[in-house]
Amino acid sequence: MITLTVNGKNVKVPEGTRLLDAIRCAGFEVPTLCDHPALEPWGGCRMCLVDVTRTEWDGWCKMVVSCMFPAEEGLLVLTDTERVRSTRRVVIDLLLARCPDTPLIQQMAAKHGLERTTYEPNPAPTDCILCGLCTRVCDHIGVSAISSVNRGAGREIAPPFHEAPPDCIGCLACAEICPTSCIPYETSDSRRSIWGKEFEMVRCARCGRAHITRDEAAHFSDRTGVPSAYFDLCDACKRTDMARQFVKLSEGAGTAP
Amino acid sequence: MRIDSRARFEEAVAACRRAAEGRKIEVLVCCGTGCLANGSQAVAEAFQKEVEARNLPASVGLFTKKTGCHGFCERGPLVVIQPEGILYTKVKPEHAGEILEKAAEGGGAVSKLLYKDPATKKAVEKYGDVPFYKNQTRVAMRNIGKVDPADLDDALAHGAYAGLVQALFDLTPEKVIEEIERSGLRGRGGAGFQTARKWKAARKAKGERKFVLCNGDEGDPGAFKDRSIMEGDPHSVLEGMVIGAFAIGAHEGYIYVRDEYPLAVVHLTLAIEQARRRGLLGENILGTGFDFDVKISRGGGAFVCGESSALMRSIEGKTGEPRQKYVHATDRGVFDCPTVLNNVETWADVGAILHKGGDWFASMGTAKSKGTKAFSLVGKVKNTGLIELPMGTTLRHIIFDIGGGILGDRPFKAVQTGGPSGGCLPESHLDYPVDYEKLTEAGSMMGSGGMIVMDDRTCMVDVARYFLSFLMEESCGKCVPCREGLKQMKAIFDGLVAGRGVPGDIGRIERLAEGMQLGSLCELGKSAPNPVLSTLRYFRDEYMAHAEGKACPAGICRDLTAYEIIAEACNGCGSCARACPADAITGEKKALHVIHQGRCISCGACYTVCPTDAVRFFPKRELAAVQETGGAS
Amino acid sequence: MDRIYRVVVERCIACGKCELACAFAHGSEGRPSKTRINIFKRGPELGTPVVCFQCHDAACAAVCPTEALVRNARTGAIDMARDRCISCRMCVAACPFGNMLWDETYHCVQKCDLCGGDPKCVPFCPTHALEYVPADRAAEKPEPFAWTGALAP
Amino acid sequence: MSQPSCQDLHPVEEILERYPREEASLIQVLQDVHRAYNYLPCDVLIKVAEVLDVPLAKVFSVSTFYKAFSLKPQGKTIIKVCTGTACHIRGAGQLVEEVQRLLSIGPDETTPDMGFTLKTVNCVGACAMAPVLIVGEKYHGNAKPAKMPKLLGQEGKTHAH
Repeated sequence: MITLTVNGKNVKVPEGTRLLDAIRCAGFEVPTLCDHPALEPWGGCRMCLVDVTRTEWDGWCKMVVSCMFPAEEGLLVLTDTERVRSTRRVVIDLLLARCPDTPLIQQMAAKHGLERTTYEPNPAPTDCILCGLCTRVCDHIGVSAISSVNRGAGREIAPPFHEAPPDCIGCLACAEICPTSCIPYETSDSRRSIWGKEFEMVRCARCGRAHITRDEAAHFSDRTGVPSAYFDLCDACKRTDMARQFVKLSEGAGTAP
Repeated sequence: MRIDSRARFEEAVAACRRAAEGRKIEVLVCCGTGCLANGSQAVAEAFQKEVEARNLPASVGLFTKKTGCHGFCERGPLVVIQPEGILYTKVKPEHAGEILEKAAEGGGAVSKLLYKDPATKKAVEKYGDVPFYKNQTRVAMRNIGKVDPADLDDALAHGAYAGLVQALFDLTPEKVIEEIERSGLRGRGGAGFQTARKWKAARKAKGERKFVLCNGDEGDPGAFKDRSIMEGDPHSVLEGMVIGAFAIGAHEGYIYVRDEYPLAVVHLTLAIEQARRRGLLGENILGTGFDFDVKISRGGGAFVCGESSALMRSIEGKTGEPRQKYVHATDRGVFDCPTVLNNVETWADVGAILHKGGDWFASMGTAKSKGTKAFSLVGKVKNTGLIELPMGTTLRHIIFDIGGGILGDRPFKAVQTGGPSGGCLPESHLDYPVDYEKLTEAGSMMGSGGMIVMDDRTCMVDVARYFLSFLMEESCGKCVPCREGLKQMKAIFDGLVAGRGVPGDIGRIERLAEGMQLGSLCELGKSAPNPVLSTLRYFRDEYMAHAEGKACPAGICRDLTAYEIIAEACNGCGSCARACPADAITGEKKALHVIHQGRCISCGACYTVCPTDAVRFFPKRELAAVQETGGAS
Repeated sequence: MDRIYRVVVERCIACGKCELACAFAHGSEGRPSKTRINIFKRGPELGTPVVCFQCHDAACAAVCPTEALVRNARTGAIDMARDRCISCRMCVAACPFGNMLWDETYHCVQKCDLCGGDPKCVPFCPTHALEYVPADRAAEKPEPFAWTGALAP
Repeated sequence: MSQPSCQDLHPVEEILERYPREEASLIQVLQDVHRAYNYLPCDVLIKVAEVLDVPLAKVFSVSTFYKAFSLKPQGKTIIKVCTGTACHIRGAGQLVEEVQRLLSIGPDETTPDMGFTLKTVNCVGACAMAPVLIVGEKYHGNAKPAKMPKLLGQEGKTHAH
């Protein structure tokens, strides 16, 4: 365990803890937009900036992104200095200019004292903040159907050639993880589509409800060894089935494990 | 033949020296990119043909050789006759015969092709007497222009790999690092990090695989010293890398070369093959049992790949997105292995340091910046080209003594150093000694050694805006402050140059700049505001003129500038009308010419060509007043 | 793991109290539809409670790409680290018993977590059809339940 | 929108033979592909992704990130105007305008007859002779707008209006 000080408060965390988690552990808030506990830290949104210093540094502070900086023994962390606040304000102001109509950004901007952006608002407003969560989650699942394309001001998230992505398995994780819900998709008991791709569905052998895409089933049984037969029935039918099994069992033995 | 021991190496060098001595008269034709563009390929061929046609006996020993960049690109194609050291400038193929005659006679020069000193108007015969060369001290560029980059034997005859032999046979890896430490060598790519410290860390780092990388992604516009080194003396880079690999215990290396430098790739590839064949690279180098091999990785055209973590991702075949560096590359770099990354010039220095000793290198330069540094001196200066000088030389000496002053003897305004991460220094800083600390202190930086000289016809707001557009295109777009910040900063500047500026703009620029400096992920974003802040620091008036006065004092921003012809000064020569791309100037021969404001696009072509300085520019907002008083039609 | 959760099917009278208790325990709204335990009726006053088995070799944990489903060594439950869940729903499809439940309102997966070691459905079951017994007693055959007319605590 | 594609996969297969089948080869392969096809055709990229075992999305990402790559077919002759700092202050902007005027195409555009593509590049390292223009493989230093029609050759003139 290592001990560090966050805004004057001591906190003990295991070695290898990220500064962000240590700060939260100490009970302080740090805004983030591109962080997700299940994914590798990325350091793109720059909202989690904090100042760090040490007693021997003589008042000199270093600004770091807490999502990637490791918690270190004896570190003094300041999450609310004037320059941290003003830098975060510039960042959220810039995002608000990019996404003037996005509720999440509006709320975060309001928390930093900004009603509207001080910059030139995007003439073609978008909800995408380019946090990279969608592409990272897609990589994490082992699919990599979408990616960032172009660079600089022209950067965007897109499938290859801006066409229906051949590798997409339709798991919707990208849409679910998107903090501004800006990836459109459709899913129902009969069909699913995302990124302009229409998926072939696995229909429940009992009720006929489409509950998973064919690609999803194949991808996950390939990667994890879960038998593909598990995907034959939908979850509701499997539950009903199990209830029936119970009855049979109870007639015989009496208990279920 | 493979060289597998120290004795064999000495033998090989001696043989190469003897061969070189047999070449009694050498015609060195510069075939760097600059001279090639001026037609030096044809010149080299013409010399070759002439030599063959003469069918001279071997005892005359007349040879021609294609070399790398001599540096004085302005005057290319360049030809040097050795051993006399006669420098011919602007040579054409038809001059070959004449020059050879003189050379074979063994005395004298073809005077019409000699360099004329613009100051004294006198022809200068010897290479070493030309002011551009006289004041240089070459270490990294020691063999450029002397050796044929496609010939390892020639390089060996000129001392290549001597430092490597000393390192491998006389020293331990620790001693090599000590020698580098003693030299005080700091990274020549921009930031100036202590080379020895990097090596030490990488030597200490645990890992089966370690890498040494060479950063040849010289992206700073206006800098081309790395290109010249890779093209003109690739073996100096390889030698440095093998020494570095030996010091840290690496067996694999990459040279990352910009896509825009095709000739560098050709010469490096050739050099690697030759070095491998001779046992200077690859397995069991010089019979010592040490293995090290190098691959070339061609960049895809992205400035951000000059940033170390982006460069490493690019070598891995990924997009050049930088990674936050809280773990040093010396612990986890390319392919997650301990990695030392140094700039081309740094590697080229290493061999010389090992050969001549760290103390020798440290005897040059300033207290904290040791040795020499290569610069590309370009822009509105008379002698443009490549130079190498001891650290601590003043800007004035560089620009006025070596560079010969400003083109057309116009007033000096600023010099831009450090590329898009650097800044512009004004006249008051001309006596500043150039080293890492001084440049940073002045709000600029060393960068990769580009020095772009600007005269009074350069608008500093336009220069800052140029760098913003450059960076906006080159930002990888990963982090918000850099991607969105540059876009917004550029929008403010677009307003300034279009006359839409407001007094509050300067404050907004400063606030945004601070946010970008503190908030950006990598050095590209952190340093992106430097050109803006340094111009703002030294040329605030010009910003005020744009923001409040809606005027461009240098007459460069078209939306703010109008032109007219001063009646008394016009001699009716018609140059302006011919130069005008918009056909906006009319006038009879020998009579006053007139600019039709409705058609004028304010390009300034007329201003530039007018031999009598009869064209003047003024703020466009005064146009109505001028027209009322009948000053222009 | 000290205790084991078990279901004595023949004791279930399909009263639905477990569903309510579960729904209340996992959110203030207490809507029965949000329960993680389900009763399937198989006759008048006869039901089959269906709930996660916390399988030994769990398919849900195997397919989870983010290790959001991890065995809790203390309770024996496979716990869901909500913040690590990326809502890919693979566990829903993979569970051979249909016990991973997709919550359409909150767009997340729900599963029985044994209420962190104190399953709330157990005390509310009037007929002791749901038991949380010490591990060493888990193999014992339960006594047939004698209805006394009094409600369990 | 369907991307232009190309039928002949022989050149790319040959290129792929020369490199280890790993992600690190991607950029090097794409460089060679670009040289062989003059752009990166869609189906060639699919082939590259398959052989190197790199997800197609990553290949696309890399293809769009680096400026050396174009996903659109390019003209027979590529005109690159250097817009490095030295060239900028010595009038590269006017050069670009003049080429635009002569060929009626903007940067990164190609003439309808596929004769020319205009590109701006960030410093080719020939700053000493700024401004610099590269027509095909040939460098032209101290380029002036007035010299443009001659530099672009006869073909250039036929495009002039």
